[in-house]
Amino acid sequence: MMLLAAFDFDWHAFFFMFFALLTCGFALAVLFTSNIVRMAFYLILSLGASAGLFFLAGAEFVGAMQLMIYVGGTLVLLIFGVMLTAQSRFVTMKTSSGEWVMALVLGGALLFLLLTAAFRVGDWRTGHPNPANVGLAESKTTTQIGMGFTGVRVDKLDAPEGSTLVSGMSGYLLPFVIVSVHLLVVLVGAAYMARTKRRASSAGVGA
Amino acid sequence: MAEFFQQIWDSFFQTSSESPGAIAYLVAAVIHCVLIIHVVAVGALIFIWMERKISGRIQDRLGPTRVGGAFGWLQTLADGIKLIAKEDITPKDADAMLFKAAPYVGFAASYCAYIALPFSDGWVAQHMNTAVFFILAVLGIEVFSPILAGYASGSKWSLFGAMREAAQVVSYEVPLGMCVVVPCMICGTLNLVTIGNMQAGSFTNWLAFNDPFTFIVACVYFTCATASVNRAPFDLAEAESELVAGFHTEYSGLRWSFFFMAEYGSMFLVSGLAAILFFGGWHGPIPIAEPIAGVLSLVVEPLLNFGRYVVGFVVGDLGQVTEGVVATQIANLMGCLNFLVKGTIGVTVMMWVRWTLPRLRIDQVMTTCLKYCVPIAAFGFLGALVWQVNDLPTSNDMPVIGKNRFEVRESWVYQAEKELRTTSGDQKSSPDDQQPPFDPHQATGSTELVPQGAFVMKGGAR
Amino acid sequence: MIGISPVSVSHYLVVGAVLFVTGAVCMATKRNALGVLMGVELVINGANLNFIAFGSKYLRVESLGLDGQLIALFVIVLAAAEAAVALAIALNFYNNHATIDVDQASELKG
Amino acid sequence: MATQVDDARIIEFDVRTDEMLVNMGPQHPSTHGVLRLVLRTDGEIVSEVEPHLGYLHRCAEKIGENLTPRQWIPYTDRMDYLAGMNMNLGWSLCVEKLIDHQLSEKAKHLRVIIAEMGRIASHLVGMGAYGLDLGTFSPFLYAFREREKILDLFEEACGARLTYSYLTPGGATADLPNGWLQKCEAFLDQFEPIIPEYHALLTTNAIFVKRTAGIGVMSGEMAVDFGCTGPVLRGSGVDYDLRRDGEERYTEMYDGYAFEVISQKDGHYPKDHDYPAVPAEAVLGDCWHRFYVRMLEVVQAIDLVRQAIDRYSTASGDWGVPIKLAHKLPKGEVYLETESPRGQMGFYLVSDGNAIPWRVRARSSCFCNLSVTSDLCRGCLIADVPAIVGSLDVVMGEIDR
Repeated sequence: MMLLAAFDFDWHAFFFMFFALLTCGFALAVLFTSNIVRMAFYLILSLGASAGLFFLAGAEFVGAMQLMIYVGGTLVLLIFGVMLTAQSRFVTMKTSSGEWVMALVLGGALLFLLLTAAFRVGDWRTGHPNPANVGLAESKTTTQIGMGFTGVRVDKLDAPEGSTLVSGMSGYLLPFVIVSVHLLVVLVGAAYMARTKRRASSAGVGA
Repeated sequence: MAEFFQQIWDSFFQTSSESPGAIAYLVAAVIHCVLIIHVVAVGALIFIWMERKISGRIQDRLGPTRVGGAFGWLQTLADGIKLIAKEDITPKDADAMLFKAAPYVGFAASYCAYIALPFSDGWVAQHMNTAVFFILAVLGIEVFSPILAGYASGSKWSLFGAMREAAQVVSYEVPLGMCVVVPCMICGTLNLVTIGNMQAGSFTNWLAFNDPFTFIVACVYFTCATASVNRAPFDLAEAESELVAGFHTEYSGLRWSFFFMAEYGSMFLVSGLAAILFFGGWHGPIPIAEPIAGVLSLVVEPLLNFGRYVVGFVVGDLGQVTEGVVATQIANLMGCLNFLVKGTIGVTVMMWVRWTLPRLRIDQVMTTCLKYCVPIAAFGFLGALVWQVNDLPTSNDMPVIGKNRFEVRESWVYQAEKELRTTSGDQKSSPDDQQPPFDPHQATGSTELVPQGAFVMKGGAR
Repeated sequence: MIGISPVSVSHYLVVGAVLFVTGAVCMATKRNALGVLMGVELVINGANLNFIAFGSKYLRVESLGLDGQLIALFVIVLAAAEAAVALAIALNFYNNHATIDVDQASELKG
Repeated sequence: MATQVDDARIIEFDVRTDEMLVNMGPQHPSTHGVLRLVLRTDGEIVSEVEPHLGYLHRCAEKIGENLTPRQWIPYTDRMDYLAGMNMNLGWSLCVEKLIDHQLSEKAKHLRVIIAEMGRIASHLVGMGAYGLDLGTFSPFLYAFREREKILDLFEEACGARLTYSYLTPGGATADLPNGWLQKCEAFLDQFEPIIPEYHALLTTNAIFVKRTAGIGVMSGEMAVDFGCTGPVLRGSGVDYDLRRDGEERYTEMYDGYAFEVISQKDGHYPKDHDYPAVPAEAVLGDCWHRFYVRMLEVVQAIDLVRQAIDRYSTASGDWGVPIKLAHKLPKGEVYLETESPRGQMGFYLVSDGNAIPWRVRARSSCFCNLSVTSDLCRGCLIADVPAIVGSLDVVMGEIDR
């Protein structure tokens, strides 16, 4: 019994620490690396670890989405960009130390502000008294997300009528449609923009 | 599974706590990890041997015959020992850190995806609601391994391989996703265990035979899966006649073999996914597993009870095995074999294709994806959708599929009406009021489908 | 371990803040246009983490609910769109200037 | 931006990319032997291909000026090592022309049998290796399985499997052993039904057609201009085969044999057998046609061997006793070309009246065939380079000598 009690620590906290350290550590690695390909690699690891945090917070669908769209899609695009624009292999661009000092001072100030804000509200600080008691059904959010995107908030059914279920404003159907069209337009536009035109005479550097 | 080990722990040390303790979680997690890594590593061992034998037979020769007996069973093991003993070379021009890390990225991704892959009813490391999505997402990460390897190698051929791989895999994710959506749509869930269980019964219940469109989609899925795991005729990233060896040109020894473990791991993964999504998962073509398991349990259950009785003398009374658990587990074991056989058949087909067809060119690979696979997958998706919406007859006799779809649709209508009434201020009752409110938590239909006897990870680590 | 048990929203906010600030500093210091883009991704991800934290049922009894996850999904999709556009700009810039050093993009300077 | 499109100085292009120089070979799994191709690529598109030769140069011709013609026979084996018999034949005929040696009927038919069997063996390698170039491994082994049987026959006849030195000036080193003809016929009977398998795996395979049809198109004029010969020339629709159009001393071997030169005439290939149809995508002179001509020549060679076996068994005379090792050569110079599997293989010999030639030169067919690489590969994709070079079916031993 004593043995068990000694081992009975909070796995949630343990894995939170694990993923949080990975996320922050690799984010800092992105900042302090000058080699662009390594930066991309660290960014992959950082975003992948933050997907772990999403899973931990019960957002399975968003976590998988993060892995699929962000890590598997956006970052591959980014690495494509790196490969296409690398003039010499393993590009390195140095930043002057003055800029570093400025940026770090401002960043430190911003971080201080945000950290202060993070612990300001008591309700945020206390956490869930017993996360293990949150029902399994509560974590099944995929259907709810899908319904939410089609304009039906199945998670708010038991809310008092009139409080949230205002017609046409409770779901996310319109934003979903807008964002879909937006994505399409952006992709077409980006493809057009990257496929540029240039003066035939200037074979070398820029028009 | 954690609860199960907690039971064992409790029974041995006479402890009891509300939720499973840390040790139980740890033991369960370690066992899961070990089991899965055996599927990947031992699976690669067997598949590489199989590939040699199959390619040998296809090419009118014998394949390995010496190491470990007449069939060369241990050939891969011997190769593995050779690879371990080989010098691990890092080229001078390589980015050493990325070069060394790249093989592990691919292997980790391939291994990670197995977490959500059920091997039988409930036999899954982590019972996820978004299992299909998770597997696709993690498979998508695997592409970084060749990209990083190709870029970090400092070789032009490697870079070519990396670019080809990136372009190909990212493109093929689109039709692959479209194909995977179809079974999810029919079953109304992303949960692989549920999807598998919705195909119980005879092979006519398999989703590939649900309607003509799902069959088309199953074929497109297999094509795209072959492409996304880089197997011939889509193995451009390692095309030996063009790019020397593609992204792994500069690798040797153990690191090189990690690429291959990842490749064979993903091959089985996509084949297994195909088996679950389209070909009945762990259900055999004829529903004989449960009767057989019932008969077998008549023998096994008394033996187990006797064992518990004997052990009970030492650690205190353990009681009897819960009624029906043994039969369920034996049926699951047979289902697991079923699943492994189906996955292996998929892998074998990939090998057969590899040793028969020439390789496509990069532009033809892209054409196949964008001009053929995507439209056909979209057509199949729309067709299956129309089929479902119009309730056209399917070969599937499981009532739950129709019921599930009905529930989701009805809830939509119900909700819309409710909102309309709220807006118009008409609070009076309508005939629909007799309908019970829709319970969103039942919508995925998964809870009632997991057999009650299964103690493996039903809701696990939360 | 003991110090952060149970895990609360604040802890997630700390991770989010670190990501945000790292991203912001990254945007300020990197001269490579794609480095700047990576900074933007970090910033967006930091913000996303906050949405998830506020929406999680495991971190607060009275959570934001599903809206957190829904908005996080929109953010991910918009970040993908943003990355596509930014990459197109970077490529266009590279096409015209044969470099992706953002300090060279000073033609409009007065 | 839209307003500027009409401006002639504005060109449209994709993302700015840099050109890359890559070495395909001499250590590369796709190049045949030690051919080194320097590719200038822009992404996947090849803008320039430059073949570099000489990695297998062994001074064979200079050695020939220090040996008697019969002593030099083993060196001809090592030129086109995939068709050693045909090399032996070319040199033997050349020497016989100088000393004006006449062969018996039997010896001529023996040479036809051996040369055409050599052609089959060589085309089998060409076919199998071409599959390998396109990324399919199994046809290669199927081809080698059959080639092994031919090599067994050759081994029985001369004791060697690769470097035969069998045909020599004067005839052959020995007559065919007893029962050889029956074995050869048995092989042909077994081999002929297998050819549709090759057609199924390669010639008519959809992916194969996609990879080869319309790739590396070479017009007949271009082929003639570059001096291409053999299947490469006939694949471009030029009706030219030395077995019919060559020198009297060579064509008399084939007198009375029924065979038609394999090349597309008026849009059709000779109709003496059932051949798979030409796919719609294929353009005359592309990789597919070059491959197809080789496949048809295998069938043609089977026919010729069958006819030769009939004639050989009834012919009069001996198999042709070799000339003396140090046969004194008359003063003069000769040049003679034969149709080797890869094209016109010519030997040039100048004698100052000694037993040892004063000058020996060889005219390589593959050298001329390879010279079109640079032109055919311009603007193609990287994957097309092995496809085009493979369709030329070069043997570096013959090019570098």
